[in-house]
Amino acid sequence: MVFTVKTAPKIVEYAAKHKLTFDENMCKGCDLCVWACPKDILKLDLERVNGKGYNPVVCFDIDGCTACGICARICPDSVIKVERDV
Amino acid sequence: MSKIVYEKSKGLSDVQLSYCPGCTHGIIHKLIAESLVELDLLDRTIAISPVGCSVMAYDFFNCDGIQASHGRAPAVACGLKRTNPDKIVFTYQGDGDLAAIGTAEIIHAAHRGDNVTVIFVNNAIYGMTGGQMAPTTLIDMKTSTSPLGRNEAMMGKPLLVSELLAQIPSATYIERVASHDVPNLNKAKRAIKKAFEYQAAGKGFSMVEILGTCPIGWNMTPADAMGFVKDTMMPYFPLGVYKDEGGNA
Amino acid sequence: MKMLMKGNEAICEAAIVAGCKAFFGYPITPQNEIPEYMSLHMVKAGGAYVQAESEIGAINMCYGAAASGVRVMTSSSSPGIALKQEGMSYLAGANLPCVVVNVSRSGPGLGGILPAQGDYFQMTRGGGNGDYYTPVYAPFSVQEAVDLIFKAFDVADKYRTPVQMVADGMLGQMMEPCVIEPRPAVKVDKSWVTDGNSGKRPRNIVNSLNLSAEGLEQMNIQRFAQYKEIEKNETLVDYRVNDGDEIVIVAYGAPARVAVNAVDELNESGIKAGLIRPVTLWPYPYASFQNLPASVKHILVCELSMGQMIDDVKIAVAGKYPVHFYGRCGGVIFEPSEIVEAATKIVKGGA
Amino acid sequence: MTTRILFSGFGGQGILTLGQLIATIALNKGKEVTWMPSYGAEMRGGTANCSVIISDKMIGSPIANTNIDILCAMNIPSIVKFEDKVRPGGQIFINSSIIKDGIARTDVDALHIDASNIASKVGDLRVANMVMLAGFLQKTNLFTFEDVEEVLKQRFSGTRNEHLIPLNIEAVKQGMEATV
Repeated sequence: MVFTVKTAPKIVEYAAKHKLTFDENMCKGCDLCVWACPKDILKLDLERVNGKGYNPVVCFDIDGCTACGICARICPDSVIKVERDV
Repeated sequence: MSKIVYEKSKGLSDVQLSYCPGCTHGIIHKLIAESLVELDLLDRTIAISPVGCSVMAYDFFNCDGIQASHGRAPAVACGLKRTNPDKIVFTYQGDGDLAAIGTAEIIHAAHRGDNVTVIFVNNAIYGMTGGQMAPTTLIDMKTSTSPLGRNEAMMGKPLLVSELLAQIPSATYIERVASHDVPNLNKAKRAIKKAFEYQAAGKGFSMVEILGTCPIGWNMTPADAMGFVKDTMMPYFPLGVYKDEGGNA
Repeated sequence: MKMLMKGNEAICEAAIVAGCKAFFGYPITPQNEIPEYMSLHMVKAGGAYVQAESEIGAINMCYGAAASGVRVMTSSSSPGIALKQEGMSYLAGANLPCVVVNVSRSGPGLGGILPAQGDYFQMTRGGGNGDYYTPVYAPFSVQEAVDLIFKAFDVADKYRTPVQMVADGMLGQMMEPCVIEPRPAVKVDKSWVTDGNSGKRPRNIVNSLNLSAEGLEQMNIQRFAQYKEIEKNETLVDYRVNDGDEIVIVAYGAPARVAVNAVDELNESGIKAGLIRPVTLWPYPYASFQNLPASVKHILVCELSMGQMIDDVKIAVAGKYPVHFYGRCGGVIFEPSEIVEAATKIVKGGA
Repeated sequence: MTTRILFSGFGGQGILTLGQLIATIALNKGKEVTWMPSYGAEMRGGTANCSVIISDKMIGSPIANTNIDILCAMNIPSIVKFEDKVRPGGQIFINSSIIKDGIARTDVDALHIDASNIASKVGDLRVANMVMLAGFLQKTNLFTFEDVEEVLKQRFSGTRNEHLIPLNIEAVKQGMEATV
């Protein structure tokens, strides 16, 4: 009786100096990355839901990103890839 | 030129985790997967999943897996390891599985000094079945089977598993870590890596207890649950190395 | 007063009203509402409630409480019931009353959590080691579950035996109107209990050990004499077979509700069909198959398993009728149309 | 006369509660009734459903996921899974705040209710279930607005949720106005 609608991967990229890549349909909107981000540049998009029915995380200020990787390390669902410009 | 700071571990499969939003099982899975990849042990590892929320952990690690009956994962690990001594065998167990129904098996795996690694996730509740009281549930904590809060007179004090297992002469390495922020995750990963290194070197029984969360069962947001680990769980379940005889073996 | 209640919760409330004074459980889906309800209401009623460290712990807590003479209950679901077999065998061997509720799920092994009837053999053939049976009640509605809980405690006390009730995930989880009112309990002699003799009576021993072969044989013979009484007095069946019926469908528990729909549809479609629904699985209502109307040509057994109760039906009809089977398992629940199709094929030939 | 109703949506949308309220109304009216949820560990945050069957005679199987008379669909997976299981001439109540593309069936009586948005405006997204009740009040003769008021009092009076009764009633009223 439990079922989910199969969803294709949806990759969302934010790039300035550093780059964040979100595998959006894996996101469960738990808010941990938003809570952990030391620069407060992440939020849940409350206007829409992803393929799993959750409000997905978005980055609203990629210029503020320092590529510290905290968001990615705390994410339980391995949604986030962080690339540092070197 | 860019350098990857963090990306999904190759030690994890493509299957979406079955855990509730914000549950630390996912974070702990990542630490195990990263450790096995970094130590180049993944392709000779067998993961043994318990009964509980992580019952389907066999789907999530990129290695062979066995599903064990409730509490018996250490016995299954013993059987597998004794017939495959060159393989890496770990069990992944929750507090209901390991600290309630599986107490005989975990104690005797340690007692025999089985050369296996136990990852014990303590979130003070039975998550899978809907948030019942566990042996590790804190005093006064409300659960679906302690609706008025855990009462010490009727239900005792929470069980301290690392302290218990550290008393067993044949246990080699016992450490308690936490998963509520990145500095603690780094420590947890070091502990997990050490346990696997000891196993690879044939040093005997190792267990890493990891304090985790159950936001749904605790009726908290995931972020608040992280705070609960730090402020409420850690004072009762002190972090630290309870036994480390890996150096003398 | 009629209340809308979940099967699992109604079972608890009925047990408390029936005088159950102790409950020992362990979490497993789909019976979690039972320990959850008891953790609040058994305590409020002044009884003992413990969440055990395992199902094995829970059934042995029952062994201890039963020895002291109180009405005691435990519950679990299929894999947990399998763990309880050691304790069940001890309860039977020591002649202790206890009620064990199995909100069954699909197996074998860890299986799944959806309704299934694969525990029939385990429940009706003893289940643990040694020579014993336990009465097994299989209600098909929330009200019947309530009624049979009262019955189960009475039968357990009267015959000094563990009694099982099987309510699959469907019955445990569904809500239905029911009435739970106190009713008089059977009066029994409990002079055998081990609650401290206070120097006023010879000491009592609760035990299943007997190292004398002849002595143990005698104990078993006596127990089986009791079983004869249970077979004679306590067999229950819901018999809905009429003259003219060509096919009789046999089903038990909540899945029998699907069979009720199927029988209605068959009769509407012109195929005369009846239903036998065993309410006790042990003792099995073999006698209900002895005097079927002459019109009956076929028996169709419907179970949520690969076919377990069908063995009892074959014993009952002793080759007199062809016994057909339709089953689903793994947690798949048959729909009325599937049974109708199977029955139609059988009656019209081609099966 | 037997009515087979299936409620389906995300966990947290009040699907199971809505089914229980309607089952209780049926009980109050002296009907035979069953309520049966989907259950399981992964239900939390996933899609949940429950069957309610109301009848004048004994009810057989309590599961109403085929030959459905009324489907109350609160999210897209509900439509994907159950649209085809509604009997021809049956009814589908659609939470159009979430199910924006409507349905494909033309042989059923569909009612679009902007339930999640109305609930947000009333003040709590969790009363979207009560907005969906408008479908039953507008399209069926199963019960009346007064029956709903009564069952809410029955369920919540004297509990810590008593203060939520007016909010729930307002949600039903707004749903009625939006679907006249």
